[in-house]
Amino acid sequence: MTAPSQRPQKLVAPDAVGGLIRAWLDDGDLLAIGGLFKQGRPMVLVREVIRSGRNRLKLVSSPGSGFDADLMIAAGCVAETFLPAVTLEDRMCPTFRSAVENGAITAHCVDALSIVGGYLAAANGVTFQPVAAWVGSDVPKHNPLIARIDCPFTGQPLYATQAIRPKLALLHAQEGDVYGNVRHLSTMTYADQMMARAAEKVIVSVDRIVDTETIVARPRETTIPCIYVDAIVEAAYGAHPTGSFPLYSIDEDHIEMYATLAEAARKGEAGADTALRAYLDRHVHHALTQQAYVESVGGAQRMKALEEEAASL
Amino acid sequence: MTAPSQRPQKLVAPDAVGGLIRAWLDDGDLLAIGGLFKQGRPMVLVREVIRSGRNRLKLVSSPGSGFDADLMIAAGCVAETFLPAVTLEDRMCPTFRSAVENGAITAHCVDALSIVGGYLAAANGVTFQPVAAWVGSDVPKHNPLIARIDCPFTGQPLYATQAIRPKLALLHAQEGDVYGNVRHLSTMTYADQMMARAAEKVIVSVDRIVDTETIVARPRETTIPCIYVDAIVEAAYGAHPTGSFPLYSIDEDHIEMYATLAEAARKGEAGADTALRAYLDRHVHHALTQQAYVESVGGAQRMKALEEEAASL
Amino acid sequence: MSRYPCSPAEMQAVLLARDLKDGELGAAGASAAIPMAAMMLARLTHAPDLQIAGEMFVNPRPRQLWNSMLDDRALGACEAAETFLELFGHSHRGLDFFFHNGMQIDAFGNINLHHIGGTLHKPKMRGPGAANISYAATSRRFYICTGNHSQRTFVPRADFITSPGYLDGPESYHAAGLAGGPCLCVTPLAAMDFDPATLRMRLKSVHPWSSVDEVVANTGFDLGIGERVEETRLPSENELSLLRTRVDPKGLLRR
Amino acid sequence: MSRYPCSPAEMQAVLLARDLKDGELGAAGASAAIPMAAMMLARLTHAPDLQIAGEMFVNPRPRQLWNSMLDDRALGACEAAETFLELFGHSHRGLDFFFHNGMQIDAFGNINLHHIGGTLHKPKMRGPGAANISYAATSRRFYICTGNHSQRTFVPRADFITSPGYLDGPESYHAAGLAGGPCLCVTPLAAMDFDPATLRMRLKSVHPWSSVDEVVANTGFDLGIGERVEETRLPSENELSLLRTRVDPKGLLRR
Repeated sequence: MTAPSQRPQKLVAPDAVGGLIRAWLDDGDLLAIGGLFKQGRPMVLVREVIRSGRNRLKLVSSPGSGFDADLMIAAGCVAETFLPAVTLEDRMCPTFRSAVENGAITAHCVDALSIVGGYLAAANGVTFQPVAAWVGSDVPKHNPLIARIDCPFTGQPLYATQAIRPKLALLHAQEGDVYGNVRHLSTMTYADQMMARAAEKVIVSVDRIVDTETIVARPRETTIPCIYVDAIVEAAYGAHPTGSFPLYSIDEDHIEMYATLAEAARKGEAGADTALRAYLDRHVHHALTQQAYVESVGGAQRMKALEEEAASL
Repeated sequence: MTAPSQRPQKLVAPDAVGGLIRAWLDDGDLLAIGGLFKQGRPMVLVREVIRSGRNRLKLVSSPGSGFDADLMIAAGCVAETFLPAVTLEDRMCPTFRSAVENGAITAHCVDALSIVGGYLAAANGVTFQPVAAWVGSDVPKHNPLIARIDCPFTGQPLYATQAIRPKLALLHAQEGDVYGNVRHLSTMTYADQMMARAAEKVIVSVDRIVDTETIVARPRETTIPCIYVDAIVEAAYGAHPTGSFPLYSIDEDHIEMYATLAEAARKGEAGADTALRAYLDRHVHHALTQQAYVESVGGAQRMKALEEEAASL
Repeated sequence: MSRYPCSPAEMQAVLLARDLKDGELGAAGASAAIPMAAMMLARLTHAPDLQIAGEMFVNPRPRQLWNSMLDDRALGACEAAETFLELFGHSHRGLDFFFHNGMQIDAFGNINLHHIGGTLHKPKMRGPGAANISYAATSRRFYICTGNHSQRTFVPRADFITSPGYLDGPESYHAAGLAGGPCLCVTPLAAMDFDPATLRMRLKSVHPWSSVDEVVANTGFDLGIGERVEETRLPSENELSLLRTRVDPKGLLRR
Repeated sequence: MSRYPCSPAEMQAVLLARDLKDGELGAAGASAAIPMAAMMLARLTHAPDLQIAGEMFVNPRPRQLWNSMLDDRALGACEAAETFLELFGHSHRGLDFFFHNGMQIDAFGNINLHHIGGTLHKPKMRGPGAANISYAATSRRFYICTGNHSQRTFVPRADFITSPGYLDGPESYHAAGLAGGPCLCVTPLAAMDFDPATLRMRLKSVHPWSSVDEVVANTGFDLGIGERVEETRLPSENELSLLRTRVDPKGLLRR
């Protein structure tokens, strides 16, 4: 008598992601990118954003960004950033730097507490989050997200940081199921959970889809429950060249190669602009599938080396 | 050349807990109790509070309380409660009810958002948390923890709930190590993590101490890191008669037995007061060790039945 | 009642299940065996995509019913565990539906769980209070489900409004800025809904084992009863079979 | 420098390690190989109860050093993982110690990571910004650790104060309501501390491979140098052995 379950899946085919991005993100919208520095970045989705042709985007992330922001700026998608730190850690982000210096983008002066507080407020369903910090720094003098407020109990003046509700959040994790339950296997989970709760729409790339029964077996390990996820896509090595621990490590060589190209372009070296365009063509515009992308960055052999590095930690 | 690690342990002997409670909690202080309704209650620590002779305490918990609060009220320790719901779920809490009705205690009118928001503010290191709810209810009209505030961005009026910083939080989990790293194995973790971050001092009872290497093997599963814990004590069945899933289930029979005694006392039935005192003597005042307590409530056989019930779920 | 195929509690669960829609997101509170049964039954029948979340766990799979709801025992396995931190957010954003019970339920669907008689701090009878009062105001709608249909429970006006229904009617409801509200009240005797114009509770259908007279005699306010009152449609074979084999194999709702 | 037993970076790590106290709670930021080495070395020597926490992980056990610090690779195993939610709390309550680096470091220990020259939105050079600026003001003290000792880095006054040191001296520091502040600055050439009266940076000791003249020539402000300047005490055999076998087996600090 029981009808077979017809619960709809949130798993989407890789070639459907571009359409979802165009449907859920307009030019000029606020886009949130998961991960932190060189880990857990949904690079497969970031490349889709670039190919989607969306531009004048406002970018927000966890407090630490780098490669993904620099690439999107190089591709001309970005008008404003709300990123506390933009760095490749070993070196600065060349395109971010030149884009700010030549006025091509506006890099708003924000810090971790205003960004995390903004997600927290949005996730909590309120319009602001109190912050009692920032004494002495010049950052709050320029931060467009904050206001002064008095504590109604102590009378103490403090700051309020406004709710951040991205139009779309792109996240990456190691595992998820077809209904959109997501599980990070990495030790760090960054601000991904808060961003999922704060954003209007959420797309998650996972290195592998797992059976729902393995999710149900360990419910406390589900980092992002399905109710916050609008689409999930399977993309092996979807975070490359950033790391997806414990599955594969950061491809420092690739990031360094990119940074060297971008730094040469920043300095206006002869042919550098063309080389940076060629990078974007090869690894973004012409690498239309994740498989093609992986081939373009060294293929199975390179991925194996990154897996081995991650396993050895 | 390396000196052996001399990292001090936070594991304390069971007979040292009473002294810590007297050192960290004064008469009239705000005491926080972990768990929710009939699960995860640090009953072994609650009995120590009763034996410590502390009184006029103010009680706070997660939004759902019951047996532990009723027992502490019956023992005469409590002057005020900040507990959104006080119930045994199947029936009301008899002593709580009579103590409010006869004016022996003040039961403040609070709800989940003011309590959870208060912990969140304290854990966040700010003095208040915004709340945009409660329209139409009489609860906020009487809630002593809240104030009106205007959003500095939207101008919208909303509430602020003040930071709750308990003097001492008592929590229970299934596992922990000697340094105070705590791991819940239960699916629900209640408000325990927020309470640990909000309170000035934290004592945790765990059903078993595990090796630190097993903690390090799964760091994302550490629910309360050692930096928030001041003392940890090993007490098998330390949550009884509340449940400590997945290890042992709720002892509904014991709670029902207590509630029947307390209900008779509430109604002023002949001899009921004496019977309730006898319960307290037998299971609290005279059960000076956890082993003695377990014997007093049915011993190994009863515990085994509760373990089997939990395992069958 | 043995001539009827189901118990009153089973009838309540089936009535609630029928009203839940596929794709919705909702939760019950504590002490909510009937609402849990309703949600599970809806998933097994017309609403496979019903999402049960908002109270610290996502899509539980209980293997049997319990009187409690918010514990590991009553959840069984689930797809994700959240904490009170996330409940804070759900409480603000609301759900599609939620369930309430009350010591007092009044003509406008206001719920009282705090005190009967006296004042809050000098009550004649003190109730348990409510863990989370926000869903009443922030969810799209809520159900009222009680095991007591008596004049003691169904009163003209609640002594204290723990969770708001329609307050004192349309004017006060709109003035307060409320949205949503109670949509259906199921008891062991009958089902009531709310008049869209007056926002007052009204009799919708009477269970086969009861009568309009019995309902009227046990309700402390006028239920706006018209000429003809429907009889509640009993559970179908499929509904009852799924309820008893898959949702409530231990028969908690038949006790 | 081959006549010296250690590299400048190793010297910096050892100097910082010696200053950390047992039982303290602290963290480094991103790109913090030297601070990570200092904390690990302190735990292996005089501070077994040093707690490394505040940046989303508790007591990491890296198996080697990396230039980054805030990733699973650089953490190794750890006792607990937190998230940015908890970092929000740590940032307000502060730690015992934290570490900063800067594009510009000025005479009062102010740190600039935003821009050099021009204005914030029309900069001559835009820096990376800072993920978390709060620890500077809320932690009990902070260390400054940089691999560049040059007049470009050590400037009289930072063009932009990302993380505050002592601002423009005692008056402005106290007026701002600051507490804590920079306590020690270690570079490849020297160690500097701060004069308690003027709150200005001053030379404390010069590494054996450098000289007062070299330090002065590479610092853009007066270091209040007295008649005699101490030579930095080189790492002990035990310090160096632990650093190289247990903390930095791959020799990142010797590159």
